[in-house]
Amino acid sequence: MALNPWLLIVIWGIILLILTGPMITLPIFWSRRKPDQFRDMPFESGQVPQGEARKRIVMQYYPYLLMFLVFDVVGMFLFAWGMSFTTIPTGDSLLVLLFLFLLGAPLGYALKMALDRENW
Amino acid sequence: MVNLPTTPTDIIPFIIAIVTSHTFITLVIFPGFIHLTIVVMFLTWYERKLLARIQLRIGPLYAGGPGGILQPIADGVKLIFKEIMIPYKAEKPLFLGIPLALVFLGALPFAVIPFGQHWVIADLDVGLVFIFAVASLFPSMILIFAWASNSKYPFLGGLRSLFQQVAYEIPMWISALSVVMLAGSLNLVQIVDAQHKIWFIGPAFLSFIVFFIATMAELERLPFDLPSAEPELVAGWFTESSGAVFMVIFLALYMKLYLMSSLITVLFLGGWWGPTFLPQPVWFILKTLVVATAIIIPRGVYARLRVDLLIKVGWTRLLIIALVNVFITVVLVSTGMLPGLGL
Amino acid sequence: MDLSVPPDITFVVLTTITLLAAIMALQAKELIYGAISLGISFIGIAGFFVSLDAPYLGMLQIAVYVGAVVVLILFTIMLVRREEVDKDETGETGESAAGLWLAGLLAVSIAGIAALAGPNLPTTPPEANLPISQLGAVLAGAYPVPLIILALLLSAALLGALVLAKVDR
Amino acid sequence: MPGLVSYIIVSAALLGIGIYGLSVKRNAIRILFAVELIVNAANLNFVAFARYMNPPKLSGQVIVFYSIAAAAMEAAVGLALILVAFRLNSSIDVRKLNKLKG
Repeated sequence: MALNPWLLIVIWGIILLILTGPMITLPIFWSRRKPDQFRDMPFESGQVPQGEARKRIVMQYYPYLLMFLVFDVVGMFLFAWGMSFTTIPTGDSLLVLLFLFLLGAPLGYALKMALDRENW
Repeated sequence: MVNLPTTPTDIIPFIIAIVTSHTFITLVIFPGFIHLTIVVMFLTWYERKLLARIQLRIGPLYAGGPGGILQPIADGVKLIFKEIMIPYKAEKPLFLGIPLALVFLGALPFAVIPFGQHWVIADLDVGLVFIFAVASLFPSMILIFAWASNSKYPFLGGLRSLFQQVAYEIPMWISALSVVMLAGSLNLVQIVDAQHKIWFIGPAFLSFIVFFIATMAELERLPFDLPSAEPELVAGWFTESSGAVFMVIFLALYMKLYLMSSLITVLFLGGWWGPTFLPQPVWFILKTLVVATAIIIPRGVYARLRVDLLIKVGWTRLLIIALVNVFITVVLVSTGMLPGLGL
Repeated sequence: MDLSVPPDITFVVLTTITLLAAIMALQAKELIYGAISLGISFIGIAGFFVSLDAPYLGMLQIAVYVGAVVVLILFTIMLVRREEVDKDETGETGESAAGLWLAGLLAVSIAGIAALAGPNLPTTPPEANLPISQLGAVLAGAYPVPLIILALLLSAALLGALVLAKVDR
Repeated sequence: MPGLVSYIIVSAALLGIGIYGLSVKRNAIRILFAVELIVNAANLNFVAFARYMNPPKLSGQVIVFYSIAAAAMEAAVGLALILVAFRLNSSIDVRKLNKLKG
C-alpha cells in the first residue's frame, strides 16, 4: 500500500493542527482578556514607551535582501541541475557553471556597494 | 488498504486495522507526533543540564524524578496557566496566530525526514527542497510577529533575525547542493541510501562546515544569537510574549533545533547507517543528539558577533567556501574519483 | 477501497483558498494583511502546481515568492511610513465600478471561450508523467540560450535595483 | 482530476482579480500585488496545459521556471522604484507621481 506522499503530508499537517492548535486557543479562555491600556503597555526597559514602535527602519541591510532574492532563484535552478548532474552530458554542466560564473561579477559589485556605508 | 466498515460490527476491526497499519504508526507514534513531543521535551531538559555542567550552574536539578527530568512538564503546566499578555495596540490575530504557525511549520518537515529505511512518514521525491521551502517561511513569520507586537525591542530583534536568516540561507542551500550532486537525488531516503559506503562528510567536508555554521545562525544560537541578545534587546523578537504564547514559541525553536540537527545527520552523517547491533532509528537519534550537543555547547562558551560583521561573513566567506566545494564535487564526480557511491 | 482523497476536493479547496486570498490581498484594510494574504494566495498556487504533478515548481514557488518576494514587500511596507501606506486608495465609486466591470468582462469572456471549447479540451491527463529528475536535464540541455540570458537578467535586476535604491548625496 | 477547463476558469478568475486591482487601486504596492497575481494566473495555465499534453513534455514547466525568476526580479526593481518614488515625493500614490506633467 503506497498512499500519495503529499496526501500523507496533508494528514500529518492536520494531525499537527489538531494537537498544537489548543496550546494557544485553550489558554485564551482562562486568561484575563479585558485589555487595559496601562497594564498592557509594551516593555521598554521599565520606562513608559515613547513614540511609535513601528517607526521607519534603516535601509542599511536592504542590498543583502536583494542579493537574497536573486540567489534564491539561482539556488533553485542549481538544485534542479544538481539532482540530474550525474546523468547529463558534461557540456551542459559547463553551461551551468558559466551561468554561475556570469553571476559572480554582479555579486561582487553588489557586495562592494553594500559594504560601502556612504550609500545607505 | 482495509475496506470501509458497512455494518456496526465491522467498526472495531476497522479501527484496529487502521491503528496497526504502518502508515498510522509512522504518522502518530514513531517518526510522528509522540516521538517528536518526547524528543523536544528532552532537548529542553538536556540543554539546561548540559549548560549547567559547563558553567557549573546546578539549577533545575530537583524538580521531581532523577535529575529534574520532570522540569519540562512543570514548565509547560506553569506556562499554560499563566496569563497571555497582549501588548496595547498589538495586532491580536497575528500576535496569537504566528506562534502557532511557527510550531506548525517547525514540525511539518519531519514528515520527510527518514529515521530508518522504512521509518518515514512521506517518501517525497523533492524532500530536501520541501524542507528548504518550509524553512524559508520562518524569517517572514518572525518579522510579522515582531511587527505585530507593537514594541521597539521585538521589532529590532525581528529585523535582525530577518537579515541574519536571509544571509545564511543561501550558503546553506549551496552547501547542500554538493550533497545533492553526490547522491543524484533530492529524495532524503535516497540521499541516505547513497551514503551506505562513505558518509558525505568525507567528500563534502567544506560543505559540512558551512552547513553547520549556517545552521547555528539560522537557529540563532550563540555566537549568532543577535536577534535575541539578552543584554541588548531584552529577549529579542519574543520580548512581549508571555504564558502560552511564549511556550509555543519556545517549542517551535526547539523543534527547529531538532529538525536542523536531523537534517545534518541525513545530509552528512550517513543517516541511519551504523553497525547492525542497534536498530536503525536508534543510530539516527544518537547521531542527531550528538549534532544537537555540538550546536548547544557554544552557548556556554562564546560571546557574540556584531550584526554587520555577521552578515558580511555569511555573504563573503561562507558562500565562497560553499561554491568551492561545489566545484570540487563537479571535478570529483566527473573524473570518476569517487566510485561506488551509488552513482 | 482506495483511501486517497478524490482530487476534486483538493481542487475545490485550493480554488477557494487561492481566490479568496487574492481578493483579500487587494481589499484588506492594512497593507501588511494584504501582503500576508498575497503569500497565502501564492501557497494556494503552489498547491495547484503540486496537484498538477509539478512538485518541484510548487516548492520553487513557495521558496521564491513566499520566502523572498513577500519578505521584500513586507520590508518595503515597513520602510514606507504607515499613514502613507494605509491611506484610502481606491478611486471614486464610478471608477471602481468601471474597473470591476472591465475585469469581470475579461474573466467571463475567457472562461466562456474555454467552456465553449470545453468538449475539445482533454478532460483527463495522460497517465505517464515525466519524472522530476529530468527537469534539470531539460533546463540545462534543451534551452542553453535562455539560461545565459537569465543570468544577464538577474545581474541587471540586482544592480538596477541597488543603484535605484541607493541614496544620492 | 478535473478537466483542463476548470483550471482555465480558475486562472481566468485570478486574471480578473489582478486586472481589477491594476485598474482601480492607487497605492503602488497594491498595483504590484495585482501584477504578481496576473503572472501567477499565467503560470497556472502553463503548468495545467503542460500536464494535459499528450505525449507529456517538460517545456511547460521549464518556462514557468523562467517566468517565476522574471517575476521575482520585476518585484525587486518595482519595489526599488517605489522606494525612490517615496523618497522624492513622500507618497506612493501613483496619481501623485505627476511631476513630469507640464
